[in-house]
Amino acid sequence: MVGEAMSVALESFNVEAAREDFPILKELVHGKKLVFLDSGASAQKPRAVIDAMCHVMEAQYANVHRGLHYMSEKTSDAYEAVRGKVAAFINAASQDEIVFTRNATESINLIAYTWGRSALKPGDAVAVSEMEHHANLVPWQMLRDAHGTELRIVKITDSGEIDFDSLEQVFADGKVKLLSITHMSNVLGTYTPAERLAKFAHERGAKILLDGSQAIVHRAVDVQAIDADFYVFSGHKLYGPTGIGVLYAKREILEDMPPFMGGGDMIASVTYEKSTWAKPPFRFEAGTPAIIETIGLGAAIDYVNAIGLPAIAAHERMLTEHALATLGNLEGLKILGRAQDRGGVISFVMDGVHAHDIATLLDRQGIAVRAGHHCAEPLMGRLGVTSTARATFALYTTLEEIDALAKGLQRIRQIFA
Amino acid sequence: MVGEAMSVALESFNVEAAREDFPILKELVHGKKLVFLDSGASAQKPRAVIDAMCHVMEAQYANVHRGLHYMSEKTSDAYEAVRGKVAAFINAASQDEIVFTRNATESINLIAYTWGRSALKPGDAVAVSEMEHHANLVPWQMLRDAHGTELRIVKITDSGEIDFDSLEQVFADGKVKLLSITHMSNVLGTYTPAERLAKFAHERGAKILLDGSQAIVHRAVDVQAIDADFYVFSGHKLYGPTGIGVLYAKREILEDMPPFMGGGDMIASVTYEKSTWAKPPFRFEAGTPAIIETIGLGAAIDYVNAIGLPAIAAHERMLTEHALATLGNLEGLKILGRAQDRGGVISFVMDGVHAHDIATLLDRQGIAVRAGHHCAEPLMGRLGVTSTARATFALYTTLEEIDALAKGLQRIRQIFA
Amino acid sequence: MSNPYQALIVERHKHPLHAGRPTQFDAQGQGANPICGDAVRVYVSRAGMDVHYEAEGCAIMNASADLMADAVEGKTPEQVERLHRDFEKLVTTGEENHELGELNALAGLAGYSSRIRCATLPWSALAEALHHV
Amino acid sequence: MSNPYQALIVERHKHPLHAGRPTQFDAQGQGANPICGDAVRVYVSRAGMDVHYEAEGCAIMNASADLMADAVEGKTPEQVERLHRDFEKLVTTGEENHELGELNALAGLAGYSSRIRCATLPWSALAEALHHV
Ligand SMILES: Cc1ncc(COP(=O)(O)O)c(C=O)c1O
Ligand SMILES: Cc1ncc(COP(=O)(O)O)c(C=O)c1O
Repeated sequence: MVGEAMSVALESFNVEAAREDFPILKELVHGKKLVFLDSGASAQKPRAVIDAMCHVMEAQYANVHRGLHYMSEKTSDAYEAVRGKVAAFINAASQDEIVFTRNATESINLIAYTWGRSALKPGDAVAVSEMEHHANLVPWQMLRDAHGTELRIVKITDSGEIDFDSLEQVFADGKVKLLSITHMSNVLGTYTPAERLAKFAHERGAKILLDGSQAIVHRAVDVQAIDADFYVFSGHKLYGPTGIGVLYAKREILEDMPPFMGGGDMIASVTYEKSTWAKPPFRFEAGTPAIIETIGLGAAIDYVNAIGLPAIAAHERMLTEHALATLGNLEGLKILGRAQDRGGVISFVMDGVHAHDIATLLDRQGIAVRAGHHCAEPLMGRLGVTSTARATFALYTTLEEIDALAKGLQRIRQIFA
Repeated sequence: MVGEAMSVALESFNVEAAREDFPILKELVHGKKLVFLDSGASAQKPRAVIDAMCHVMEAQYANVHRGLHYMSEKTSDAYEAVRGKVAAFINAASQDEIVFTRNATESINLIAYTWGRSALKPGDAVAVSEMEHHANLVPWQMLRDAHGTELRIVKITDSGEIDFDSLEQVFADGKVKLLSITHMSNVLGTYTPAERLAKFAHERGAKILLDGSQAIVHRAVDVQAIDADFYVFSGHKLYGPTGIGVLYAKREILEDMPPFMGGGDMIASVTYEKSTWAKPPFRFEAGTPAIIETIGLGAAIDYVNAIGLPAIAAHERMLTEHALATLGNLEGLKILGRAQDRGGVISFVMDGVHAHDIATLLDRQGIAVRAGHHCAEPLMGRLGVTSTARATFALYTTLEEIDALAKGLQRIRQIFA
Repeated sequence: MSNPYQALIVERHKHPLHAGRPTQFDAQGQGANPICGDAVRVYVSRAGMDVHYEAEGCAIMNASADLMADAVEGKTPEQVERLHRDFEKLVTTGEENHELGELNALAGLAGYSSRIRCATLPWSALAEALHHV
Repeated sequence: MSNPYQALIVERHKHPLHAGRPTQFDAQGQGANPICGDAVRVYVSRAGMDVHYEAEGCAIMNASADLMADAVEGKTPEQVERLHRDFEKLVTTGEENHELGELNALAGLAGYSSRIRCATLPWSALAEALHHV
């Protein structure tokens, strides 16, 4: 978004008003105002989400599906309505393409266990990039070791973007049947060019899986425009509860996928000899689902929609630009990654100061950042570091908080000088 | 529990006071007072659970593990403390034997996918009973079809108890390596003799898995006294939130189990060539866990402990005896199962009236019961019915509610007479 | 939610007018809901749309089958298709439609989404039968 | 939670007294935390418990290694084991223990459960080394 549209979006968004929606932002930490810059790990929850979950438990709860009584009917309706909300949120063609899981990690594992072991043959290859979260690497290693598929790595450039030459090479022999790639790096903040990657994969007879765990929070996603075969994300990073994640897959792919877990709700009929499976999405949701959390996710999507992703994106772009400028000026501090298209995830290292010390010392000033390998160990190797500190921005992040971070980092530098 | 102990427990328990803890019990349904007799599908939540979950989201939330800041430390501590609570609740030897899952269904699938595919060899057999929930049947069918194990069925007697002659036969050739069996039937209310079954299995070189989904709610469980190898249950039936379940397994078994899902938090280290796994229980908890729900489960356990399972068991025994007597007297109504040792789960059929009609007509009087096959289709065949209506009791159930049920059933009988 | 057990429903469940397998018919179709064991088989005679059925299920399904047989008598396949559509709308929205006559007795189902399939199962079976004619 | 970065910690991190691989030693042990890349190698000379180390990690680990080397100098293996136990207690409970001397500078870690391992890693490496002596 640029120019006029962006300023309109910005004007209509009042961060101070939005902060009022998040009770936790009033908390003190070590006697200091909480400056929460770890939303990329998990976001805080607005009142609307908390209230929606309380409401279910206080006034409208029973197990879903097949309860022939009022509480069950109402709860089932509320639960299934969220499927529609999620479908609309990512512009899926049908709500039957939305499978509820625990988190993005389970979504990817589900694909690896079911589609991976049925649609892929030993010798077929899965390609991932150098900047994947372990959630989009380890399941493919496990598939490799159990099923005989190959795992290939697409390189990134020094700026932290997909290296298309490497991509060409990885696909050259025609063995790659799945490109599984992050839509936004949780370390470098890089957005990957999803539509271009999808076209690239499809032209070569491969499917594409996008790990939208980070991307979904910051920009509007349109799975049909991207032409994604699979898209996954978690509720808890999208201001929703823990315990609920999403797997989107095209209907015809889901239809052909065998089930993942067996149990109640995922069957059509059961005899000792043979069970037949329910249609998607139910085939993939065995047992009592995360009812309360799903309804909480629905409230989170309503909340984000009410503010509007364009407004959120504009606000976060402003924050990111400010942060890159401010932190970029600090002596001895190095920001990792400088992709053209990037969002509010900033990793950095400081000369002579370990990332863990940065995190603990910032914490004493009330500032929460993450430090470590961010579940992306191989990427650390690529970047030549063992760990980084990372600040991530949310809709409730302010310019003042970024200034506080900069000041805090300066102080740390003095301590270790 | 008998005699004196029982009356002491009963005296100290005040059901009306306990009902005050459950906000939903004040709701009206079709203008009538809600009579919720579907707790066996999922229980209602006490204020303490709702408050604990709200508190996390309002005042103390961040992603767990490896966050080096205050909110993450505090949340991690609260999350891990629940592991200890669960361990104490079922008397596990160590909290490292407690793995968090989504629900009992996932717990069983996890065992089938990991232990089942590594410790069992093609040709080995898994034995289940005729009264299993689909959650404890379908995963073993899937294992059979994928891995070449055999699935054997232990018969039940006409009273709805394990048939030990059949059990002997099933084990006769020494091929059975796992007895996977319900600890309490969700249809017949039967408690199975867990200690005796464990001894039986162990003497024949087999392990035992107990599906405690129903049992855990009504009686104190001691996995060491039972000598259970695996024990599973869901939080949502234990007055806790959805989205959180438990898998207990003996430490030496967990140590040898390969991981289930791959991703963050379950690894020790990751390179492209090879990842190494974290120790149990973390090896089995990939990705961001159900943090808020786990803390909610901790509050549910505290709540149940505060009342005390002996008091709950005594109350429910009184309810069950009253219900068996009252419903047993209704003309045209037949209660299924008459095990010696049984709890507050009562399934019944009525001459000439389909269970679905019973459920809908009771609902119009505010009474919630479940109708259908209760995710136990093969058991329906054994009982010679296609579906049953089922009333289940919780700590907040009253004698008056059982009388209301009886009256409602009489009215239905009149309509269809 | 209004009462899905109108007197007419109970009446037709107890005393159906079109139940039983006819000695002659041109096509049949069936429907089953394994979840509750509901099962229905619908028989169609081409001559002026004459429908019978055998049903094993709840009162809602039985009555719905019987009222359906009434409603489609003498209709063309196109008219039946139209009725089927309107009936689905009736039971999902609860809005009565005077063109549906006695079928409106099932409008009370609208609040019970898990029971709607009981009412529509005979209609699916009929559609299958007509497909075979 | 009190400050885990006492002046002494920063000082020892910046100017360690026992860092570096000695030319002669009797045994070594190592510790690593793949999560943050912390790694330490501890060298022990039998003669009167003389400890050196090479560390690559955060200030807490580096300083802890250096203070450890101070604290164990001239001690018997049994005394070292005892110190190790007391030190673990110090950093988990935060309760100072005057027998631990300067090691008490790490008491502030107690509120930071995820950092405790940084401080105890050198001690595990030392225990491993002593096991090999
Ligand atoms: C005996 C039994 N086993 C397993 C389950 C499955 O529980 P969940 O749906 O919470 O996984 C249930 C609950 O329906 C049950 O009653
Ligand atoms: C890019 C990316 N992928 C996957 C994940 C895993 O998400 P979850 O832990 O919710 O499954 C994360 C979050 O940590 C992430 O940032």
